[in-house]
Amino acid sequence: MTSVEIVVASDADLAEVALTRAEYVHLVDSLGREPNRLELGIVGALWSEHCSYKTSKPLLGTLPTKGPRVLQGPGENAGAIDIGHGLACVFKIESHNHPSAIEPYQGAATGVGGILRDIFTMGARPIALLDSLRFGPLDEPHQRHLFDGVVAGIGGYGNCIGVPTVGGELYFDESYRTNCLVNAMCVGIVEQGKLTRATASGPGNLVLLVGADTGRDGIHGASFASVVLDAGSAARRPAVQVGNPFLEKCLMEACLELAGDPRVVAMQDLGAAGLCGSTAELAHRGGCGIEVDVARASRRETGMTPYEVMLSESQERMLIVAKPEDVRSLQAVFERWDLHSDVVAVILPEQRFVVRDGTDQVCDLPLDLLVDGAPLRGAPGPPPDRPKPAVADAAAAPSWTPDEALLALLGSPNLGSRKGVYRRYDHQVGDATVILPGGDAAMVRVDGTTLGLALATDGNSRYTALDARHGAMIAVCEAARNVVATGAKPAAVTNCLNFANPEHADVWWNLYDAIDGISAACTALDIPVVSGNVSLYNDTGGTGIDPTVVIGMVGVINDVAGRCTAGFRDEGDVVGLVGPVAAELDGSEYQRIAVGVNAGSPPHLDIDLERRVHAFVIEAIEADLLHSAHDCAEGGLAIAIAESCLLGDIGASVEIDELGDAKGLINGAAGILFGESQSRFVISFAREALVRLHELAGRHSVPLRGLGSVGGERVCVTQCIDVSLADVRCAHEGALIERE
Amino acid sequence: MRFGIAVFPGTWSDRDCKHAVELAGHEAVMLWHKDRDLQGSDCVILPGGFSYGDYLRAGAVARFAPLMESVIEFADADGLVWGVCNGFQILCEAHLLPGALTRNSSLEFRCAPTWLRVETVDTAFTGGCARGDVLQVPVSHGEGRYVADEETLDMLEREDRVAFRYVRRDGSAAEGETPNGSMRDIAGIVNERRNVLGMMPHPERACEPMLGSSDGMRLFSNVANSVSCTGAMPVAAVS
Amino acid sequence: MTFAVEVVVVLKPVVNDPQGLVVRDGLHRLGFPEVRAVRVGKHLELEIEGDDEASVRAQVEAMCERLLRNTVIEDSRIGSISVLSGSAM
Amino acid sequence: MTFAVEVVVVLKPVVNDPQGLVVRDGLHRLGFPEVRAVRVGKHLELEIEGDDEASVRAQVEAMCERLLRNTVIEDSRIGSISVLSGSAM
Ligand SMILES: Nc1ncnc2c1ncn2[C@@H]1O[C@H](COP(=O)(O)OP(=O)(O)O)[C@@H](O)[C@H]1O
Ligand SMILES: [Mg+2]
Repeated sequence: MTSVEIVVASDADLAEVALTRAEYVHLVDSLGREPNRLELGIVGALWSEHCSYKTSKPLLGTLPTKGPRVLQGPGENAGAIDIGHGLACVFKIESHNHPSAIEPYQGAATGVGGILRDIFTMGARPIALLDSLRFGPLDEPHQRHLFDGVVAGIGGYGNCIGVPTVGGELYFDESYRTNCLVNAMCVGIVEQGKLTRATASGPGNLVLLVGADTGRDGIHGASFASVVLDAGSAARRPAVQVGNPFLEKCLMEACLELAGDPRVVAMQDLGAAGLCGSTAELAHRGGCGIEVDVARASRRETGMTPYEVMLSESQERMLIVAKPEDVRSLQAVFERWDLHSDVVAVILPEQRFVVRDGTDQVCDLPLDLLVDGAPLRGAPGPPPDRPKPAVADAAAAPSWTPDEALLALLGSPNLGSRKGVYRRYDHQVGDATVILPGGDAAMVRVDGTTLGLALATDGNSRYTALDARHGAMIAVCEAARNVVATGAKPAAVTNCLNFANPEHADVWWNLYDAIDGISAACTALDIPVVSGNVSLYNDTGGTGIDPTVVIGMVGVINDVAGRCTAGFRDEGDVVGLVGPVAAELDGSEYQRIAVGVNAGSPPHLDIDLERRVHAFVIEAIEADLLHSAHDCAEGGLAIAIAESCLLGDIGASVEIDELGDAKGLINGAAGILFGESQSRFVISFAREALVRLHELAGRHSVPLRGLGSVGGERVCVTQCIDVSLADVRCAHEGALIERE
Repeated sequence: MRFGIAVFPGTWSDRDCKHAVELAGHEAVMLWHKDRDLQGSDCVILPGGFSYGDYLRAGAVARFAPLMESVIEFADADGLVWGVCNGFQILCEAHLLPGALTRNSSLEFRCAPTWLRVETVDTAFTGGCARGDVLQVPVSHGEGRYVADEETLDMLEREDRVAFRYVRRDGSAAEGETPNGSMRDIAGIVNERRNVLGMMPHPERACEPMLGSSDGMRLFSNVANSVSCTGAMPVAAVS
Repeated sequence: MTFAVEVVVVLKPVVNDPQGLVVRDGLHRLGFPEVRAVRVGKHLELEIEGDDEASVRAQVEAMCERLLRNTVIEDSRIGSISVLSGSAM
Repeated sequence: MTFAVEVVVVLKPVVNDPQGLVVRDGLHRLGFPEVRAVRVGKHLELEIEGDDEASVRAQVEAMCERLLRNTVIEDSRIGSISVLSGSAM
């Protein structure tokens, strides 16, 4: 059938395409013959963890994905929910960890480019980006280099294309020293009738490849993201892609012009595994086949082989399926944007994946085997015994005064101000950002309606490191709390699971537990999961990252005018605490900074209380009873109060009964001030609202107490803390600044 | 009145400008870079963005678009041309305004609120303001450091052509503490005939209290008032 | 014939160059104190069809004036011009 | 002695250069259809103290590896090295 040499694959051949011998044997058995080199490369790419989800797919099935708002769950380029007014909100989060470790600027930039394409492929106009970042300790020059490069790359792409980056998160931890994490989330809006799917149909229909010319970029990128980084990673560096946000902007506008156009049968972006991944998935979803002619794809370089054209991960490319008679008029739309397009493929009736190079047929594989045939991987072993990490020795803590502890925490890289990051991102383009970065969730209003979307990402890996299931539950709750603090109701979740090498039983079982935790929390809070991404093999030289669950959440508020922000507002307002007071220091930032460990059990979570607390806060904001609401997260109660002071540029003075007459950080005082107990909000409100709020709290069975009042220019906790707002600000804003 | 809003590939403030114009109660028409027709615009806005990716230099390629030929003719015939951010860069590249915009001295992109002091009221854009008024308007750019030789800077001051300067929030002189390191804290200038304004900050992002400031709306109103006072504007070039 | 032409675009001496300062400081920090000054410009490599070197040079000079440099703040100069093997595609 | 050293930093040949594409298309639009390709790199001018050309060259080569080029996607080469009149400040 083919003019291409068939070889029995050697171990080196298999290593190059990241297939195991067993997978190869399965391939040969299913095919009834040996594959040729091109076929082997294509199967390697599509059977890579990155494309096939061979490890995670069996686990992800347990996530709750249905709900009255869900228009599109996992499986398409992005998830979509109904937000009313005939509109859909389309969103997804994605990782670009491996490329960013090699070339931070371009890795992060092309990560943003990729997630944007996932959104506009569905016909939705991207209206917001968020970035969730993890690096090793910031005082190490290499980590600073990665951090600077990644932030510049995210800004470089998002700023240029004109989509605001409105939020995200940033953590520094030892566990990311050799594997940084770069997750990007994009949110878009489309009229429901224009929601476009990536499902090819109609044998004889043609496939247009639009956008950038194909070059030797990122060959084996998908396989690259599916193996452990090692010394040889440097040798795979041609994998680095350079993004062109300007081209993507043109591509985006042209594709959006075509959203809902009956001439477009399907649209699919090119991502991992390039032309072969996109064409195969497109055809597979539609239950048909496809024949690609690589000779028709415009090249940026000369002398490219079919193998290179099929596996190239050149950015800013898109596939459009159309009837033959519509192709010319569609090409005219792209030409208006100076975009080149080529007809590169035709849809086949039977489920085959055929590649030709002009007249030579160079690949013929059963499509089902290619897309769905990767042998799934189960647990590599039984759950290992995981002894609970010892509880930290509090005596090892420095003899800080509470004032010193407050400033040390606020000035630490994990709790300090993120202004140095988000001011490098255009967070206002679109005239829609009604809650700016710096507080809890950001909020963008939806053009032509009174609707607002609250957007947040969250995921504390200190908790998942101690207990993956419990930590994942907290990640969901914390993202939801950020959304709820604005007055929006959590609507749906996207998630990014960043783990080490799943061939190790402890990693695999952590993944299992984390997914179970997301399911449990999402089910309890009634928030469906509509999209997500899994990044495994975040592991270098035997050192893997802590399990890291990043939850991206979208919440909806019907009228942006009723939104709430996190900063204290009016002198004389009551400062209140919703939720419990307990002294839980395990897994906290205080424990990290003061004791230098991560040990014990993460804070207790009562998911039912969590649900009631959300309902209470949302109702209180709806009833216009609150002047501010801020979720109480890393750094605990004292930090949350200080943050609300900073955001409102006004002081506060509170009293916490449990502190008794403690004068230092002894006898549980540290835990009360800085412990990270869950299900809590710091709120402020006018005195007149007190009675109604207590009544409301009673109705929801939610603990609520007054702590003190807003006012002055100091942050005071009776007998314990008394610092000027100026000192607090100075510590907070200096946290990310490089110290020579 | 009718604002024409230029759209280059890579422009992204076009939609925000349209929003602001319509909020101000005026008509917005989009002007495609490949066209020459200004569609009867009373004022042409060159909005923010990264026209042609801002590769090589911001605005360098856009200045040669067919639309720009008409814009230059329109400006020569005393038509109002308002360049914001990337539009300012294009106007400098096209030599409709003196000087150049270079990389921010921090070498970082900056998106942040700024405060602008109105330095001249002798333009259609600032006519309704008082000299010394302070407007809160955000910036968002990586190449906004205004640079010109000393002679040009002196001339701009002598001829009262500095439209806005960055100042501190309380209105006091920024003394170099600007988002980009502009010479003499310059945020915006006008041409000799005072009908072409270039400014780095984004007034179209400051037209509603919900977005943090409505000071930008004053500039849109000023333009509209000046057009309704002077009556008919020159006929837009059509080819 | 196809020529390869190098063009260098640099800021005029009076225009200050923050990027150059950052590079210099970075070099100092890395242990190269002997660096006294750095200026950062652009280097363009053009592949261009033409009959002979003189006409190619004239063309590229025109390109510099029209697009490649900002005449207000930048100077440019043409570096090497060489013949690339092979003729036009 | 003070030397002036020119360093050219360019993208490796296989790396995509969106900037070059836009400049090429811009030149085409301006009426220079004879331009077949453009690649844009950096041109650095260093002023550096040193004893002789060989040691200066070695120093600058080390600077290229450590800072001046992004070793993942860029190549660099040293251009002219000349002695500047006058000695160290
Ligand atoms: N990497 C980032 N990019 C953009 N915004 C960020 C980033 N990290 C944090 N932010 C913003 O800073 C604010 C505070 O972040 P964070 O401390 O992570 O909040 P929280 O702990 O309440 O979730 C939020 O508005 C967040 O969106
Ligand atoms: Mg928060």
